[in-house]
Amino acid sequence: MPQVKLTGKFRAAADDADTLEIEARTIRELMTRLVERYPLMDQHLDAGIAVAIDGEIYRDNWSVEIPPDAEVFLIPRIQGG
Amino acid sequence: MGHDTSYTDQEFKVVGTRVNRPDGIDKVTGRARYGADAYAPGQLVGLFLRSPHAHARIKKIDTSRAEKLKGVKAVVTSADLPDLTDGNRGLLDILENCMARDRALYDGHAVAAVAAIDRQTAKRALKLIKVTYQVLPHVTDVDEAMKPDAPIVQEYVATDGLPSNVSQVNQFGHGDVDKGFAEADVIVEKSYKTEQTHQGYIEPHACLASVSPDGSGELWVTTQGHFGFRINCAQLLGMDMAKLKVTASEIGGGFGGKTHVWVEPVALALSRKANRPVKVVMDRDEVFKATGPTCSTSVDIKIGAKKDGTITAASAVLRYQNGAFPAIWGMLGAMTSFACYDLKNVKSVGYDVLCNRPKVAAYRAPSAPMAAFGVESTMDLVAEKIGMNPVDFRIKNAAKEGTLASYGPTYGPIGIGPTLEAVKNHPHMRARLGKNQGRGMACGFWFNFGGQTCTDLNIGLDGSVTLTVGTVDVGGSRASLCLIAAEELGIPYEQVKANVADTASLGHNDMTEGSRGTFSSGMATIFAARDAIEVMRSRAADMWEIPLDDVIWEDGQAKAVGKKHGNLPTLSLKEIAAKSPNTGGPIAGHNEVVADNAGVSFASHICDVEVDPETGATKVIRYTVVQDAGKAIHPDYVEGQFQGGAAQGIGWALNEEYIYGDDGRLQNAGFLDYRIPVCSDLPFIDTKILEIPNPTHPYGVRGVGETSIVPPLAAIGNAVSNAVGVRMDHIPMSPPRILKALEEQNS
Amino acid sequence: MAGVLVSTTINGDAVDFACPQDETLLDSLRDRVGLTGVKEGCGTGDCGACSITLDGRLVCSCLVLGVEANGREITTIEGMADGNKLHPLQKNFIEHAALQCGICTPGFLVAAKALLDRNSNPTEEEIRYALAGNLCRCTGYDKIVRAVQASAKEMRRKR
Amino acid sequence: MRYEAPTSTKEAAALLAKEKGKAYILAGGTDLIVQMKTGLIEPDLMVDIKHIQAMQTITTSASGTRIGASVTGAEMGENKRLKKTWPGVVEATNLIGSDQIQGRCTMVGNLCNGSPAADSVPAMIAARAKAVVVGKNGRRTVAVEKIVTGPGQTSLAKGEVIEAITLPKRPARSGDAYLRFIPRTEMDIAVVSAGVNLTLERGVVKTARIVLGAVAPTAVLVPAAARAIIGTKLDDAALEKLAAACSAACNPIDDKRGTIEYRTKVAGVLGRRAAKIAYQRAGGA
Repeated sequence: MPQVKLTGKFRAAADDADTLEIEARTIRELMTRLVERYPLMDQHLDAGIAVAIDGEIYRDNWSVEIPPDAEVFLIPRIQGG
Repeated sequence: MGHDTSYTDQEFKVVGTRVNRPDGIDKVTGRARYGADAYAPGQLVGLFLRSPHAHARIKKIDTSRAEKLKGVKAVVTSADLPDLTDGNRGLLDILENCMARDRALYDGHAVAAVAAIDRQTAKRALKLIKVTYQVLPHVTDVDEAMKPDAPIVQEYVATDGLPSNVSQVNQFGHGDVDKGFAEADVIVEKSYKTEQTHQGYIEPHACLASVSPDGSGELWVTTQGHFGFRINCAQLLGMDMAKLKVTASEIGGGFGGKTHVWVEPVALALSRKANRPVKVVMDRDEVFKATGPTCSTSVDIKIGAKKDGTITAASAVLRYQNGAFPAIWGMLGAMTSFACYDLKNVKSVGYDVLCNRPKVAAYRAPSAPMAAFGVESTMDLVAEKIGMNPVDFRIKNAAKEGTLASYGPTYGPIGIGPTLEAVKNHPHMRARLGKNQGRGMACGFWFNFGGQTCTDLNIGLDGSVTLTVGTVDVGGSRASLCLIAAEELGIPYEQVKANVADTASLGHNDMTEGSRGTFSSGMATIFAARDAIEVMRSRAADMWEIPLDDVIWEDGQAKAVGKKHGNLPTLSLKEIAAKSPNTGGPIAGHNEVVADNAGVSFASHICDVEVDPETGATKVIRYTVVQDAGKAIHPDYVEGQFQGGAAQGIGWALNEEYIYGDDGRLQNAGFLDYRIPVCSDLPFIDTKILEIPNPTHPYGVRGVGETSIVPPLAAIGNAVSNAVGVRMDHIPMSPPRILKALEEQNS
Repeated sequence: MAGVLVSTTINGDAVDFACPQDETLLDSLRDRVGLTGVKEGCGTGDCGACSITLDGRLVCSCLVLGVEANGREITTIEGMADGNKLHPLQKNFIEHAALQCGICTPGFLVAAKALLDRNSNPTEEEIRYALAGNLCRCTGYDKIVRAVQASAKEMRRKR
Repeated sequence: MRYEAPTSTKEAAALLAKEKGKAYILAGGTDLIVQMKTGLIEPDLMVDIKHIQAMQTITTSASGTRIGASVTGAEMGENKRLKKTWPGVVEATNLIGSDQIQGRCTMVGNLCNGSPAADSVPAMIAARAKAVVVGKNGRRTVAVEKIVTGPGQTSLAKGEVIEAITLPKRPARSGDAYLRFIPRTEMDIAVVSAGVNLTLERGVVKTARIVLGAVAPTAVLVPAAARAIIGTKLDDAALEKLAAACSAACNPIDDKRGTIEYRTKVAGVLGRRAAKIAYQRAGGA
């Protein structure tokens, strides 16, 4: 089961948890499960989130598959110059 | 989709060569058309009335006399821009920034706009608009804004249920810093401040807006992302996105500042009201006062290390001034602060703080330079205390493949170690220094990102190739993209012509920001070209009447393979193109991709300065940039990015700053007193490109545009310290600040 | 606004335009003559993007009134190439990648030409000071100075 | 706005005297047009003096040098004789802005703009320059230091025009120099500046004038600084006294360009450095 680690403001939305175990095969499924468990997370999903899976950062592509024992980080979506 | 983005090691034929850019002749002959260079029949001149107060309630705006002035065709206030944002506060913030609603939130905040037949008339009309203000207390300093009794900038922002200027707090890191500091032999703790700077692009914001009574419209605009501008403008004005065609002009610099709408929605509103095209060109003082500079900051850094140089813990508290609207800049500062290092125990807390200053926008690797100034200055102090060479100290603690980044994920193959080794071995490090001269070095990090991208590639009857991209070319990316298309197709560079399409001609593309232009459009170009090659293989198979599997593509031509038809002459791209009408029609390739994993980027800079101890003036006498590019598609423009970022960082380090008076008004809104480096201020800037392939790009490309602005602040601070022995903790290190520090040291 | 008629020579051609008396030459050139290669970066003489020559003298066109141009000779970036043949500076700016966004390029070229016209063999320092009135925010000036050096060398050879 | 381009000084003076609205003289326009652009001034009349012959030339006679009011900085820099006689005055004028600005700016414009930080003014005052003023009552000659009375203010009456600046005949073994401090290497307004003009006799300073800019509402003549070096060979002790006198004469403000502290300290540094250059130019060791 993937270990999902939370940073920054996402911890606040998840009752201050820093690591969650969530069964999910894709980022989309992960997002769905997350909001089911923590409704406050919903506010961050539209534009505010990126997902790092084993070190690779995904911003928009929610179809990406999550390997079974992957390290997953939820990080804020960033802006650049 | 479905294309494999993995890096494959290959020999390049044209990628990596220094070809002439396709838009070069237009740009050296004055033919290239920028934001202010478009004209439309019957166009009006749009001008803005702006608040002279840092913070004021707008009690009344009387536009009646302006409206009556002959030649005035429209006057617009917030009443003409109703809130259509449906509870989306972020979007309402954008609208409110474009035109003040009940309050003016900073000096220069737009309160009204007029469209008139000429500039003189529009200017007179602005004088006839009467605004009744009730001046409110203001705050412009980030530390002041965090005090409990500070004036509140945005009433909807709260901390623990109480009105506050802190819009968010974000913490990153891992391990136990208390435990780590307890293990340290040496701890250095220091606070730093940096002042607000502007991107300082030479082209002011400009657009030509035209809205028809049927609700359709066109916008010609200088922007880093016309698709994003379309979304914002359509949403704010209640237009259909498909009915608003946005064309990106040539762009005269952006560096992040042209990723936001400022005047464009208002220009469209003026045009809609006047039913005439309206051209808006900002004056330079408006650019400084009312477009997005970067943050001013106040940061505290603490680093502990063992005598052998191992860092045991590092922490940072970072307070970033966001201007009058909530944003994410403190968060980014916290994410980037310790990204260069492999740390067991690390904690960064970023505060985003509102002030009565213009809305902050991204500025090249936004937020990273200020955090790096604090961290990299402190790194030198720790190295000094444990008696270790600062380069060796950094090498010992550098992040590497497998390091858990301080902002979360684990790194793949990265370039911080190699850039440091390159610095250590660079002849610059061994060059002799004279009196009052000193050398400093520092490291920098930027994420880089990709994003949504859509590209077309069309092959003409004569075999010439039109590459149509949707990412704005801010610094020569069309040359790089033509190189990539030529490489894939196996044809000469000159045979490809790249164009930036308007929003009606291509699917959505994210902004050119985050160092994504060449990375993401490059990836989409590779895949679009491979699509087109598949089409050409199939056409060749048809022309030869052989099975598709017996046709391969090599060196820009189709080759028949296999025993039966191995002796068929090859078919070139040109030959296949010429026959295309009879083999199935036009030949094209297309790709939509979310190009993720742009490959994190690291740089290490070396800098020599000479300080005049009697005046505090600092001159940069030698400068070297070492950065990982993954793969340099066009080395000239990669070097150009390195040099340009370094120059901006040098300006920031030494002289650039927003100076606000006690009245909350900006005192230096012009290029005379906002001092960006001039030609005689700088030496040649040496560059060294490292190529550590990004595993998730077919060519190994990493974004290269931003990281180069991150190290200079600290590199120069460290050099000044080594030159005259004072540790500067306030950016810019302007002559009065350096002289004061020298005098305090001497007394 | 009462306008006046101004008769000038621009890039060798006789050009008349009418403008209000308080209009800058920069605005006249761009909005009335259509020479939009002359750029506005600041309007206060601090960036050099609007550089032209007026009777052979390098000036910022934002600090000249349109009416002042009456009876005088102007050259702009549009007059720099000789037909299809680029000036060595133009060619070298492209070949040395001395431009990124390109907005400052016309001003730099006009100023660099003014320099090389009076000093065919400038030192690096002379080049840097002669171009100090032209701001570039993209390049850090490195490749610009190199392009000017290469042009000077090339032009000396041809002489 | 009305634009006029008279061909004589008298005509220019008459136009200015007659105008009921706000009238301005246009020479190089490098300050005036900026002020128009930024809305600081809204002229009703602008009188262009560049078509007046008497203002267009640099002439040298037995009594000294005369520089017409519309002579540009670039033209001064190209005049070898002027540069040799008055290197400090020329270098001060040549420091105004970029090459582009040099193509237009004038010393008289720099003076009449009334900025405390004007580069050419300390050098002119140090050189004992005089302004030739033409008005409806004829011509008068005024010491340059009497022209500016405060920031943006001059002693010129309505309808008066400066036609030229005159510099006195130069004794042998004289030298002048001007230095300013700016944060960049070019394109800035002086944060503090110093002009020095001196004459030697057998290597000893016989006469000297030292003037500071940007440290008070107008340029400041510092007789105490001159006294500190008169009679010396510019030894270190004399230079230190000069620097102290310069700093003591400062009455600056804190603003966006510099602090009181900074200006006071650096005025002494620049005074000392400029004196050394002037001394060398005068043939001192």
